[in-house]
Amino acid sequence: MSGRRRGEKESTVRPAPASGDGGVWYSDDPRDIGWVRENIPCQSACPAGTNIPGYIQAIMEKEYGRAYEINREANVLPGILGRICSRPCEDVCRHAQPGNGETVNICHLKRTASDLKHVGHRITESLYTPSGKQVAIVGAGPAGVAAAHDLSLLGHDVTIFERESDPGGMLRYGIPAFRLPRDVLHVELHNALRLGVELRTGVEVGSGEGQTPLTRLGKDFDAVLLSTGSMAPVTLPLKEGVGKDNPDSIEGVEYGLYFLMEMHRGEKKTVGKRVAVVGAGFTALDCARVAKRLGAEEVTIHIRTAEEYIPVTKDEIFECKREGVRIKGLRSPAQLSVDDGGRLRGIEFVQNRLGGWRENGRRAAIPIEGSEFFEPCDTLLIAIGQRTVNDYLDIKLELDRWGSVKADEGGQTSKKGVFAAGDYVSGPTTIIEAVGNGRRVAAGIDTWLMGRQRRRQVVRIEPVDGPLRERGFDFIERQHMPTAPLAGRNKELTREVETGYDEALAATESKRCYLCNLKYQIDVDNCIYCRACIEVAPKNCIKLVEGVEIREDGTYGELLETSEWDEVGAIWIDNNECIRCGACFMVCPTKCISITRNEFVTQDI
Amino acid sequence: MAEPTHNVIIGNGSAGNGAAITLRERDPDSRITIITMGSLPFYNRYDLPRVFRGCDDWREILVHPLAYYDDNRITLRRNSRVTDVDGRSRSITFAHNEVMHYDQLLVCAGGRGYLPEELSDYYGLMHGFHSFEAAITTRRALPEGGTVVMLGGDMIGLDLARTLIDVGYRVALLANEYTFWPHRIDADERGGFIAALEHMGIEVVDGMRPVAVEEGAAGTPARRVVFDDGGSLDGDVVMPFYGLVPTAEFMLRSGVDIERGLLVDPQLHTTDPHIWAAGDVCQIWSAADNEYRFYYGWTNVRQMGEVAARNVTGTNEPFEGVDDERLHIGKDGHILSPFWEH
Amino acid sequence: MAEQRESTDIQFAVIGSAGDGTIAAGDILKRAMAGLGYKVIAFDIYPAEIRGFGKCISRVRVTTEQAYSLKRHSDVLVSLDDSYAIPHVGEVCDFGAVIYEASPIARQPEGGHITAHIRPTQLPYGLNQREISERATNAARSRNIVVLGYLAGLYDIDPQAFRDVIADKFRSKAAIVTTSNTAAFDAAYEVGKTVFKLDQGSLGEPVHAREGETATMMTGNGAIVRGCMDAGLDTFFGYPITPATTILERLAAELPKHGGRVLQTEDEISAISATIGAGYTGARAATATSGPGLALMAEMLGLGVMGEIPSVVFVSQRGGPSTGLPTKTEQSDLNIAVFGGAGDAQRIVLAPTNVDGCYRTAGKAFEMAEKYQTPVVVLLDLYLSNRYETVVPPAKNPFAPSMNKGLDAWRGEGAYQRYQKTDDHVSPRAVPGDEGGMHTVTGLEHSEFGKPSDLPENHMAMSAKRHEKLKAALTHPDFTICKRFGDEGPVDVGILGWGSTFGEILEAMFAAQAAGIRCSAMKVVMLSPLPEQQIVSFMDDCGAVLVPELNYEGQLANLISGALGRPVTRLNRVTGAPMQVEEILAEIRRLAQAKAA
Amino acid sequence: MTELLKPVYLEDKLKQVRGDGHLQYRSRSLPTWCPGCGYFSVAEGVAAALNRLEVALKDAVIVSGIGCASRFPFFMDTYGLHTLHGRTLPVATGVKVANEKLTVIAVGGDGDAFAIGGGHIPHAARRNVDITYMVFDNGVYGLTKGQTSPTSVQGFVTPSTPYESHDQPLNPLMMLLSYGAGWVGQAYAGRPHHLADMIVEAIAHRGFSYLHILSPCVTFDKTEMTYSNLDVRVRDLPPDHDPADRMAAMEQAARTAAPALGLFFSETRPTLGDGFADVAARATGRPAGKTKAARKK
Repeated sequence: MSGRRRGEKESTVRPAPASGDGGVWYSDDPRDIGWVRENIPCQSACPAGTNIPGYIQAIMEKEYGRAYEINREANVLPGILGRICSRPCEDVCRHAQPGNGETVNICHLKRTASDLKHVGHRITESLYTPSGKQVAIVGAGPAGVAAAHDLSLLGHDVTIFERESDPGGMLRYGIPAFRLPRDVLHVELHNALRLGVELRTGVEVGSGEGQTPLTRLGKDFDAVLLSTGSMAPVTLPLKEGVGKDNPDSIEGVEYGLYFLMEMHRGEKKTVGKRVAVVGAGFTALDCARVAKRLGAEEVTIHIRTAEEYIPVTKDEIFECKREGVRIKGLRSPAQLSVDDGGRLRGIEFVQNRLGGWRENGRRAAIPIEGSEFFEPCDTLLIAIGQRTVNDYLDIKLELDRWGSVKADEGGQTSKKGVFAAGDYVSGPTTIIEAVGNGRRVAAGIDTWLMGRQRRRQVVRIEPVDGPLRERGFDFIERQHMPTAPLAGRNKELTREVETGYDEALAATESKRCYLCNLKYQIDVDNCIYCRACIEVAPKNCIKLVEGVEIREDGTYGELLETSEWDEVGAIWIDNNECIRCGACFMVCPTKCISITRNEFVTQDI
Repeated sequence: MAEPTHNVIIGNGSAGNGAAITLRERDPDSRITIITMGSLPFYNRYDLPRVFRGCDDWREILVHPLAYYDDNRITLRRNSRVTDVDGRSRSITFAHNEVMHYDQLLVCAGGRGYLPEELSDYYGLMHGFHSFEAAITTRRALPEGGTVVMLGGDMIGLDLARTLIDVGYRVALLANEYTFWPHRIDADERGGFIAALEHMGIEVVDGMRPVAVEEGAAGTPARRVVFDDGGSLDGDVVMPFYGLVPTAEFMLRSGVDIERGLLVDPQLHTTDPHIWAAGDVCQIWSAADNEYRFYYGWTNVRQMGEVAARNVTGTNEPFEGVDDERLHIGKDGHILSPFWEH
Repeated sequence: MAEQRESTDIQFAVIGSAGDGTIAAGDILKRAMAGLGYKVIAFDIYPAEIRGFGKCISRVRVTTEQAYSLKRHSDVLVSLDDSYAIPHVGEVCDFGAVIYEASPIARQPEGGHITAHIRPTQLPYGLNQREISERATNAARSRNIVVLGYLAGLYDIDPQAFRDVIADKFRSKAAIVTTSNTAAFDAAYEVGKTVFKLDQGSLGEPVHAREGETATMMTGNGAIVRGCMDAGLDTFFGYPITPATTILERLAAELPKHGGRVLQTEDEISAISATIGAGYTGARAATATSGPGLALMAEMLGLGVMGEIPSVVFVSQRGGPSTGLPTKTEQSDLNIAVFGGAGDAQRIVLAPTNVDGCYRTAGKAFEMAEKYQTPVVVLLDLYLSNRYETVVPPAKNPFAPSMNKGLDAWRGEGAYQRYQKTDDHVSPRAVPGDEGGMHTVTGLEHSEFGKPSDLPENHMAMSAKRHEKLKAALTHPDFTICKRFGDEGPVDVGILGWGSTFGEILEAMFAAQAAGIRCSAMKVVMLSPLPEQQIVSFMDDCGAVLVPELNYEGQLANLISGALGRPVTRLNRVTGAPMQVEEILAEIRRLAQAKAA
Repeated sequence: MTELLKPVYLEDKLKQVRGDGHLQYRSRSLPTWCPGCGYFSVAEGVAAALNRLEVALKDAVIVSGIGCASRFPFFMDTYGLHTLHGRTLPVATGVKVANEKLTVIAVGGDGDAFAIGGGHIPHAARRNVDITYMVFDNGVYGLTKGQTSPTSVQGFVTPSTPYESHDQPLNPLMMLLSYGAGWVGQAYAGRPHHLADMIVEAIAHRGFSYLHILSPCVTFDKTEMTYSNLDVRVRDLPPDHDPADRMAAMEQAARTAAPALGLFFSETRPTLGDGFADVAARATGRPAGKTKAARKK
């Protein structure tokens, strides 16, 4: 029924501007937008909406520079994210679906685009005319930097206030160099900020001595963006005993976040022989691996639930274990025990059992009464999470119940003209989410400053002459990221562990991508229902259908299959199953199969 | 709804088969299906050392005659790897793309040999002992009187070592914290047991950390194990024995709780009302120790299978593991382990 | 585990849908095995659809000693399509292997995959047929070749034998076809070689043919063609019809090489007409068809009888009546072959029982047609036409180049009489081009001169002539019109059989003898005229006489009891499949016990 | 290659296809022709045509002989008659004579029609029996696995002509034109829309109509009558072609190198049914008009 309503919606499909852009169409029909969302799972899963098939195809064609630019459109820090991204895309990659093998190494390919682009590569930016508007950004972390970049493109004058001596936030002060080399970090931050963004480092925003009050920024600038992240550690909840309220007061106990930040500010850090890390995120793993490199003999990560449920990539856990770090599950620290000198001598844990699922997709852990047990250690690094700090605010902003600032999807806080983005709003998430959010908020600020939305997302539909893959590609094994030899790894603090793909590896891996942005479609008008396509299909990807479900939002749902000839309304290529091998295309007697490339693009309105 | 209930057992070991026959006795009308990745009917893993005594034909180590399955109306699904279990729809998906419905599911998938991550690159250069096929392949790779380099040396490995030495092979053991697994050995008694191993004729190398396995150079044995101090040890085959880790990957999307193994209550019930687990795949809540723990050894495993089966068919009895962890040295100087009694 | 078997008797069954290349796989397998020197009996079953749908089975029995039929149980089942193979899993013997697609494309409900049906006593071998093919060739088409490579590896069979056959099979196609299929074969061969073998690996050494002989493998139809060639066939007219089509095809390829002529006519009526016409000119002429075609030809055959014109009609029987079961075997055209047509139109009817017999019978058919101036019908059936056997062709051509009683044999005064009365009732036959032998042949009853005549005594005499002359065929030189096997002298049970079924009859008889039953079997090759004395004396020796036939009416049984007034026990099957040795054996047992009691 | 005109939306198409009612003419079971076979195109065309002409299922009879094409009736939900090799037309004639109200469609392959059945065609044509005869011409014998057929090109290599066929192919269109067929047209399976239109006209024509359909055999002909060859060879009849001009039709039909698609010739004259009516009239002495067979629609 909703289908009938959809019937007339073709009006929303507009031909390309008469720029001889032959056969290309731009559409905002919910069915096309829905198609791209569902059929390019990686792109939909990417908080920044990176056009993944686009850049992987470019790599396949050895156009590394173009691949890098495609990345940059969505995410200004490809070289960085290509190393330390949490890779939500790879979890949903169609190549990883049952029977299809392993996920494409999307992240490593992103890095490849950055690594292999020509030395003389020049980034392209499309600049809007100056708007005369001024924007202040507090915090030069990923969210702030991404927003600064977009806002400056949009023609606004941007000034970033950063309290540290260098920009980057967690990127620079949280992530160790063996995961993120500093030269890469420097180049990409610089590229992002060089379009006239004024960066004022060493400036603390706040009401205190020698600090710049927020209210002043409010006066001096047309808009203020708060992207100060979640830069305080969550305190360790102990049941009782020494250091119940301030565990880090005990010698041998530190918060992982501070541990890493101090190290990256250049302070000399040391650890004991036996190091215990409490926590389950990237920070915890980083602490453990740093500790190993600082000479610890025995490093154990203690987690409340189990390995299966912690939010880090399997590769990361694997490398961590290879370096000798142990992971022990179902335990929470109950209290610390110190020797006569007041030095940490060990931890009393309580045994947990798994509880239900929490809304953030993690598992709850429920301590078991009387199941305490003791484990000795010399150093404890606490990395159970981070929280946002608001004490620098000298204006009244509405907060949510976690103490984070409330903001609408455009980033606008309760005070007009004051925006917030990144972890500062959402609480600690991932770098890619911060970047994605930073860009969305930048768009929000632009709309607010200019009084109207200047850009929108539509689907670009472009005919493709023929299949771009062959069936043989689907049997290529996942190309694993080469790593520095295990021996000696733990002796160097800054040597990058992952050494990167060379051209050959990149070429091989890029072939594995199904190029899900290609849409294979049978023109029912010319189909004679001969099923030649089904005969050659490599999977159960071409179906006899009698109907299709239309969802509330106007997108397609399930295909209703049938095997009864007099019910068959169409022979249809199920793009969710399709691996874009093109076999059907080659055999169709009436040439009724078309291939189009469907991609999101932003159009000026 | 005249359909008989379908009891499905994943795993063709002691636990699974113990469960199967118990189910048959207690529920004569039910459908019983045993699913296994292997291509052979149920045989006793503890008989595998016989392969090195020249046993060549799998028919010789079968626990039951082949007619057993028809006689007891047990369907055996061989070469069938489960890729997914969906607790909500109560269905099992096989690697070969078949979907099977179950009413009650017993997961007895057991465990596979653990290989420390730092050695994972060298998996291809090591030999296995986890199945009849693997044992035969290993034996074929082993020349007359050849040398086996054993890494770790859990009780399964040491059991094999006894046979190997008995039939004239050499065994070099790289002892470490996994030696004697699953027995927990206190530092003070360890020395004695190591000595006992040497008394058995095993050449023990203690405290060396292997970092690599390589193909032997021409004229030398087929394999070389390299230590972190640069030293090395040659052998014809290298066999890792670092204890077992549960085979539970296929349950990750089933909705049941997993730590290392499937977490079950003392009644061997998982967190899904229709799924039980038994054997090396499950971590049982022990009120005594206030933790989830594993119980190893043939007697325990078989027991678990039967208890689980009884609970599937209505009773609600807890599993009481025979928990004799003691490893001792007999008067003849040989090691005695409850783990070896079968 | 890989110790050699001293003697081999292994039967492969390749089962799949018609589109899977099932038959092709079986063909390559049997040709490779025969090439290695094994004895092979093979038979394919396929549906009427061209491809894409319908069940195909190719069974190949490979032995070192001579075998006479296929076995009921296969030792190896290869599934190219589980939905068709599953019903046949039970056909695999204990410790027999079942080889199947390990990762099918389509989701299946429980029981949809063959692993659900393999019994604990059978050995499962999962194989990624499709993936191996696609890896090696970028397409799934070579799955059938993949299973062959796997078999070769698994049973340690010389891969070169397969590669040769593959190359030969795709000779006419583009080179890439051969190379990609070979690639698929080699890839799968490696897999088969390295896979863990659950049972002894290899086959026994083949027993090679004796000195000076070369064993080759051919089908019944192939042997017919070989016989035609050696008998010096001049012309062949045919119209495609299953299962006789391959005779047309093979002759079309072979005959022109030796100056003969083959024409595909517009229908069977035209085919037999042209054959008769050519026969009239003195040429050795033949056509081939199946039951429906024979029905169309009946009238023209009448002209052949009436005009006493030599012609040979090969009839490969299939399930009937009407279009019937075009791709299933049956022996139900005996009646029409012997009696079909208008009037008293007796002709010679021969039915070989195995592939070697097809060869001899084909050649002899031309001798007889010529010598007795009559149409000769050679009865085959789909099972015999299509089944492969290894045969050893004779060193020298056993057939007489001509047995024509020509014009030079004409004795007498006055004008030449085409139908002159003679002692052997065969009249000297002039053919166009013979000086002074001019005459007219007509379908009307005619006088010795060949002139139309409806005088009562003439019709009496001519009818007698046309029947009497055929009796001599019963003693035709160097031809076995019937033969007794098994125990000599009095026996408890005797089996009378004809055509392809006689293979199963022999195996059943051997089994019965092994079980201590005194029995013997007689094959009847000449069905018209019927070798009555031999049959009678055989029956005199038998406590009970069993006649197994693949027809419903018991057409041979009727023929015999009708002609001899002797009772026989019938065993009739019309399943479309060959008779099973076990069925015959059971009947023999029953009769033997009945006699004992 | 693929010129995208505008996005196609599945449910719009399904609505259209399932709405127009032609699916009812299909059988429930899937056709067993080889995937890719041109006959699928004919099946769709016939279903569409009967639907457009609003012929009730019960009033349509499809008669066929032996061969792949002759499996056609099994894949339609109308009445069907699967007869003997080459004997299609006599049976179809009998059906029509017995019941003038039926829409009778005779179908067959080129072998069934012009080899074994060739003798029947002239008589069906000259009698002008009011049936439609569609020959699916793939120039090869499919069911018996690839032998040469009367319309096979000269030099065609098949199992029965391993050294190339010597016979030259006959020209069905010229035959039918010379036999006096009242309606002669040609279509191509690779042009499904045009094919359907032609079938509509052929059935609508009053009298014997002959539609020749070029339909590739994807299994046994990989070199001659393939889609790729025909795609370039076929042409439309010239716009100025006059279907009333039999000789012009002959000329067009003679140009076999570039087969023309469309209506070659059409004339209306008394049918066999009219003849029977006339005989009845003479026999009964009543004026013919009264008893003339009911015309279509």
